[in-house]
Amino acid sequence: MLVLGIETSCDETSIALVNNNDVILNLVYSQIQTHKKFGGVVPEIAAREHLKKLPILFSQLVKETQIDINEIDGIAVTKGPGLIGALLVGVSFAKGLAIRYNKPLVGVNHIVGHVYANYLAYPELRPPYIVLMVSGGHTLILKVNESMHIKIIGRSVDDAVGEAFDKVARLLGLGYPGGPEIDRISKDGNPKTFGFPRPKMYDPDYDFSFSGLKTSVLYEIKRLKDAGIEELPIKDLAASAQEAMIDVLLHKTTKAAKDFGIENIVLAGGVAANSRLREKLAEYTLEFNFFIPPLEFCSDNAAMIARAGMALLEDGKNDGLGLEPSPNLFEMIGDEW
Amino acid sequence: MLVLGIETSCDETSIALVNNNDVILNLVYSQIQTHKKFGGVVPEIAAREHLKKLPILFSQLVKETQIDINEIDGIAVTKGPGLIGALLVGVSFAKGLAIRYNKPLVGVNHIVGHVYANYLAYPELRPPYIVLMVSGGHTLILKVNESMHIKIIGRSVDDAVGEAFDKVARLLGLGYPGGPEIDRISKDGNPKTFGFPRPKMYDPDYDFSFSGLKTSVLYEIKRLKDAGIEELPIKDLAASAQEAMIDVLLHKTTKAAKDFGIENIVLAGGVAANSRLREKLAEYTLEFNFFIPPLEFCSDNAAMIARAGMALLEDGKNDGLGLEPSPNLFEMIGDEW
Amino acid sequence: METGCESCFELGILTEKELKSFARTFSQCLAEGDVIILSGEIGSGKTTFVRGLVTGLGCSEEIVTSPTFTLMNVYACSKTVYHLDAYRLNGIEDVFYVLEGEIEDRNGVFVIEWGNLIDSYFIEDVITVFFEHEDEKHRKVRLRVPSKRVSRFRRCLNFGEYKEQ
Amino acid sequence: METGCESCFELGILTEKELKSFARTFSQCLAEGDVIILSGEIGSGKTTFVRGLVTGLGCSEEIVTSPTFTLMNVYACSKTVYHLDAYRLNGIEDVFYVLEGEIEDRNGVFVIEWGNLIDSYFIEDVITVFFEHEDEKHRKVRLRVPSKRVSRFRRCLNFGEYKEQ
Amino acid sequence: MKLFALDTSTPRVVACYVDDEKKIFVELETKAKHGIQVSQVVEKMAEVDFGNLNIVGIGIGPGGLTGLRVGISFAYGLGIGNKFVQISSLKLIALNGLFYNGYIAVVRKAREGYLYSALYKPENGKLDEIVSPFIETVDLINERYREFSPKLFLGDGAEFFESDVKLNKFELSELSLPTARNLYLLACEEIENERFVNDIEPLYLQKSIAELNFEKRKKEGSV
Amino acid sequence: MKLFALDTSTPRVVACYVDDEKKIFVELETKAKHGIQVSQVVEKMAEVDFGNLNIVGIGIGPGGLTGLRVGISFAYGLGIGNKFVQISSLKLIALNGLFYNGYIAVVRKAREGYLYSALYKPENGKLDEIVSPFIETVDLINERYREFSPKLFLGDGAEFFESDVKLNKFELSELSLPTARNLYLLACEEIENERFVNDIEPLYLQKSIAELNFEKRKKEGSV
Ligand SMILES: Nc1ncnc2c1ncn2[C@@H]1O[C@H](COP(=O)(O)OP(=O)(O)OP(=O)(O)O)[C@@H](O)[C@H]1O
Ligand SMILES: Nc1ncnc2c1ncn2[C@@H]1O[C@H](COP(=O)(O)OP(=O)(O)OP(=O)(O)O)[C@@H](O)[C@H]1O
Ligand SMILES: Nc1ncnc2c1ncn2[C@@H]1O[C@H](COP(=O)(O)OP(=O)(O)O)[C@@H](O)[C@H]1O
Ligand SMILES: Nc1ncnc2c1ncn2[C@@H]1O[C@H](COP(=O)(O)OP(=O)(O)O)[C@@H](O)[C@H]1O
Ligand SMILES: [Mg+2]
Ligand SMILES: [Mg+2]
Ligand SMILES: [Zn+2]
Ligand SMILES: [Zn+2]
Repeated sequence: MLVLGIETSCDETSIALVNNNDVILNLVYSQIQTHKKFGGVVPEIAAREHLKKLPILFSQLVKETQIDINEIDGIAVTKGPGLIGALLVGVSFAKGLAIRYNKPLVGVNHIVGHVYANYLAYPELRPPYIVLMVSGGHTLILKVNESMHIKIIGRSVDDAVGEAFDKVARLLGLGYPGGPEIDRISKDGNPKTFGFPRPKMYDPDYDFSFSGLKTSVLYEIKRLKDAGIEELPIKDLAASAQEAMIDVLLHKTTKAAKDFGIENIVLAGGVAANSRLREKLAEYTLEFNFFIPPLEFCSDNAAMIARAGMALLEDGKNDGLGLEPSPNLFEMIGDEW
Repeated sequence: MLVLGIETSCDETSIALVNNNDVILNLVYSQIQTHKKFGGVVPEIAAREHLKKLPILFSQLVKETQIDINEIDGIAVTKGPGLIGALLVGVSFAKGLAIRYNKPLVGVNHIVGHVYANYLAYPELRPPYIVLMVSGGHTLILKVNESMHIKIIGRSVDDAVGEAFDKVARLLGLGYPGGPEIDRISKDGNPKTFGFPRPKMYDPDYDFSFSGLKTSVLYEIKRLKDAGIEELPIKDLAASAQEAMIDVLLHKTTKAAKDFGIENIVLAGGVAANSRLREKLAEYTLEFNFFIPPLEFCSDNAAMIARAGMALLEDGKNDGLGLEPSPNLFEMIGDEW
Repeated sequence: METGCESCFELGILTEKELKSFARTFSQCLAEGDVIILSGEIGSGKTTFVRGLVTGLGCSEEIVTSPTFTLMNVYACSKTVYHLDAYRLNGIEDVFYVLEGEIEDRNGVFVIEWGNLIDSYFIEDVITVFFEHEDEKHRKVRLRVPSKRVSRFRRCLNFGEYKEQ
Repeated sequence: METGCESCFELGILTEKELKSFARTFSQCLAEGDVIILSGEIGSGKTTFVRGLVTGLGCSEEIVTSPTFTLMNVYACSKTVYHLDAYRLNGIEDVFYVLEGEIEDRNGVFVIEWGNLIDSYFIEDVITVFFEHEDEKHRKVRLRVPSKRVSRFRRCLNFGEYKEQ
Repeated sequence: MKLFALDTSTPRVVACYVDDEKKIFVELETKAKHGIQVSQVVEKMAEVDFGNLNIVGIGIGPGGLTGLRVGISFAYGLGIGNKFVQISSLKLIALNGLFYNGYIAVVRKAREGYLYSALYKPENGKLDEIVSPFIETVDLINERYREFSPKLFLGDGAEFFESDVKLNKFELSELSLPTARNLYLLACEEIENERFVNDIEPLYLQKSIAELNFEKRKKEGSV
Repeated sequence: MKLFALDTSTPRVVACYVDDEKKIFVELETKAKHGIQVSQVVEKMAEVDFGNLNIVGIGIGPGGLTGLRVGISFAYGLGIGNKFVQISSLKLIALNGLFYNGYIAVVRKAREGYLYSALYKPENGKLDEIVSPFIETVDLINERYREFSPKLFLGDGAEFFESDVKLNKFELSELSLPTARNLYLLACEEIENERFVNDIEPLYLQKSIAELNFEKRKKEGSV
């Protein structure tokens, strides 16, 4: 099945053409503006940017793939969660295309999209599986049963792990985004130098707490400074902080998988790119099968949306003109989709 | 099944409420204007009259029957043949009612309506049957098979029989409409006094020709006048002319029934009111079953339309908003419906 | 029937066949927009005449039926023939509406049985055919045309099996 | 943290529990439309403060999460709480759009972490809570209110387990 | 108020539905007959509860006879027993020139050189009727309106007249057709003035063309 | 020509489809969001072959930001690769006063005492743009337009201004909204002048309200 995917839920504008599990082309508009620290995060600006970029990406996709849109089997667009103004740009554009080319149109849950990013690399992947969804905005453990029914079984009660990476990086004087920075310098650091706490590590639930970690790092830095150490051991601090976060992520995730008797564990989200996380999976590969999306598909992209949409289209689903964005899709139905 | 019927195909505006084979109320707008010889025959005037009268009749029907339109099962309106402007009034009004009360709407063939007038008196009537359709505008023999498929097998090649009645009546100095006049005075006349020709009586087809009859009557009158007879034997002339017409009607109709092996013969149209015709049926009742509508339903009326529509509604038919009048319904599909 | 009519053609006493034949020839002398009044008593042959007329325009005579009840029949022949019948009309007022509602096409020929009943409507030049009963099988027929068309009709009607004045 | 602040309340060094308790009491002194800036370094307790604040308005503290990535969380408590975070904003320009696009409701209280980054936006009177790290389990907290509301806050905050200047 | 209004006096069928929750305006012009166009317009109002209207507004002409009757009969079916308001179809067209500082003459082709016409003057956003709808030839219409100036001619018959406003042909053709929004405005004006009726009186206008022609030729004949 | 045009700058979504065979005009105003209203409007155009449009016209604002983007994105989906024409949403409203003998000032509420505005003058059935769309406070708008007279104010912000024409409140509210027919007229004007574009430029208008307020308060603060 040939599917056109569109993603405009947050700050990344992306459009992709996916044929079954093969990504023909995945275009993500690169953020060029360096003077802006964070890019167009504000909803109104994000929406304006999507409206500018989406048509450009679409034209580029058509040009590079030489696709005749009449050939596609369907269109998949992110329905939510996300910023309402941003989502509307993608959904409205998708509707226009759907009407014009008379193609089925499905709205895709962004979180589910992240889960499906794995199918692009592992076509054989089948539920049930446990998902560890870790990004700037989300830290979740999901349980997905055979019929693709998704339940949130664990989440962060305060800061998301991606946020924790970013704030720790800032405390250490590193750039933004923090995750890749910490990842990079931790390679030369010693993860055991500092024993940062693993909050809620042994709680019986599957929830996380990361706000304590930033204070632990902050106070360690103070201690070192008070002790007269001028040149801080950034690498070790980074590696140790990272280790704490990775440990608790893996511990809770594998615990959930064991408790529910599920072998497959799927990673998703920007933090899934972390190399230490990927290393430490090795400790568990006897008991579990891990699935990590290719780097390109960890952060927000339209290819994962297209692949997630494909599952819906194969079931004959077609939201058509009635598709409306759900910015709170995540919360609106409680813990279930 | 409770059906509201509407008839505006020609000059009679009629509305009726029929419950299965019982006519709850049948309203036909009476022509009051005596200064007009023939009433509103011209299409434009007919249409204007229908637009004035239909709402009045409807309100009267509602008032007299105390019906709540929500109770009806469907609406039946004449679709054709007839005058396009007149038909449109009935059809448009019917559509408005159908939408407002959310009821199924069916378009009824006026000729078929005449056939169904018989069902009101003979609920047990079932096809196949031969129909003799005789009115001012029509002289037809129809064959109706088991599946209510209707074929025209005979027609008048020149004047309709109702027209012949009217013109003979005029030649005899009688009023209009001629049929009832001739019927009346013929009761005191001798049908054998004059042997008027029965044109095409023995032709192998089922067609009629009546224009010769009016000339025969005319020449007979001349002959009598030339012979010096001042007071013409109007009653005998009428009775004899009537006899000629009735004879050929019955002969051809029963011939058709015999040839097709059909026992049931149904009469329809204004001329079916003729008492001599009804008398002479007795000669054939051993071989055939005759069905004649009650006098009230021989000429155009909405009760027959409602009853004909009922058959369609029972089959789940619903033309809805797509119903458009067919002024040439009769011809458009050749000899078949 | 008036006598001493200058632009008249007396066709004389015709059988049904002759009458139809004349009608056939006559039809070919007509121009688009012509109005032909058929004037005569009941059964005097007006409808029969139209049967003959349509055969001269490429149609079959079976398509012709009496327009008494329908008011107007339209035959799509080499010219469109509008076959009207004023028998049931209430007078000029009705005529207005028949013509207005129905006649979109200014082309074609208009043949009106009992047209004499509404002759006040026709101010322009009409062609009139008069029918008189002779006996059961014969009718006396006369044709009156507008004066300026007399010579043209004379030439046109010269061929055929019928009598001329 | 500035000293010699006339309309300030020094809450002193608070444990996490005391900080939340203060926040709870503080919430009940607020009026519709109030803007509260939370100013302090990473991990200094701003989000923790909001957890306490919502409990004073009838909500449970679990509903509070960090708005760093979402930019704004809205808690439907006895007053609507708009919990913003200026950490990722690019400056005033972004603030304009956050407030414009999101804040339809002029009622409710606005609590802005890192609000000091965009303080040039707030010309009207704001309430500011300052957080300073003391040690891992303690924070130093100061409250500054608009001068005309000092006495009202003094009265409102008089009850509870926390220290006052 | 749950109002449905319709005008079928021109080739462009216009209709509106208005209640507290929604307003829907539809205009349709196709090659199909009015009966079909009315059905299509109604289908475009699928969310309307036609069973619960309290007012039905209908354009009463003058205009095409068949089209008018289709609309009026349909309106009767929808509203009989409830309140009707009547809308003058020529006034509906005149409303396109609502702010014109002068007189608006609506002229619509009837047949054979005759036109339906009426004259209006905008006053503070409303139209005053100066000359009621009538039917006449071009010359006599010009005669009748001679004293009024300046004039804007609207309607499919405007090509025979000279307006004091120069509009290009395309624009004039569009402004010579009714709009659904204006239908709504006129319906509201009727409602506001409580001009409700139970029976709808179509404005056919007295004489038929053929009759007018006949009289004209008689006059010529006797000259 | 197969034209589809849409404007979503106001609470009333208006759209039209025109080709040689048919013209369809639809206007919809409900309590639903623009995304839903656009879908509903499109559903009312079921007979349109959206796969074969050759021109897409789109209202570019100014107006409600979310609504504008819904319309523009949808237009992009329908027409990307083909020709677009852009319609000024304020001019679209001004067209309601097409025959006004004076200036038409369109004023639409933005937020917090600011309005979008533009000034037009009707000339022979077309509107000349005298002042391009901008955003300002009531006082400064009055200031800017002082030299132009007489003036008719249209738009949901007209209540803050004094027109030289007295319209009642209801009528003013209706005349302050766009119509589909007028959208068609403006689209045709663009097509006639061959002002086709490949990229649509929304007219958000430069500064956000909050920024304007901020600057205003800074000035007050420093006074
Ligand atoms: N010589 C003849 N010419 C015409 N018809 C004749 C002639 N001889 C006999 N007939 C017969 O006379 C009848 C004439 O009927 P027709 O219907 O044509 O009369 P009409 O003038 O149309 O009468 P109406 O006034 O009823 O319209 C026909 O039956 C025809 O066969
Ligand atoms: N006395 C205290 N008051 C508040 N928090 C405390 C205290 N002692 C320890 N903590 C811990 O410090 C951390 C404060 O994190 P919190 O997220 O509230 O900080 P923040 O100021 O919101 O940081 P950010 O700048 O990331 O938003 C929490 O983990 C909390 O449990
Ligand atoms: N190699 C990495 N290690 C850890 N965190 C990372 C790495 N790469 C990216 N991240 C984090 O992932 C987050 C962005 O992921 P993304 O899925 O795009 O976020 P969201 O969808 O929530 O905006 C940032 O917080 C960033 O620090
Ligand atoms: N008792 C009768 N005997 C003979 N003919 C009759 C009788 N009653 C009515 N008619 C004729 O029936 C015709 C009217 O029938 P109707 O069905 O109303 O006609 P249409 O439907 O063709 O207008 C008239 O020609 C009239 O003379
Ligand atoms: Mg005849
Ligand atoms: Mg925080
Ligand atoms: Zn994401
Ligand atoms: Zn009948």
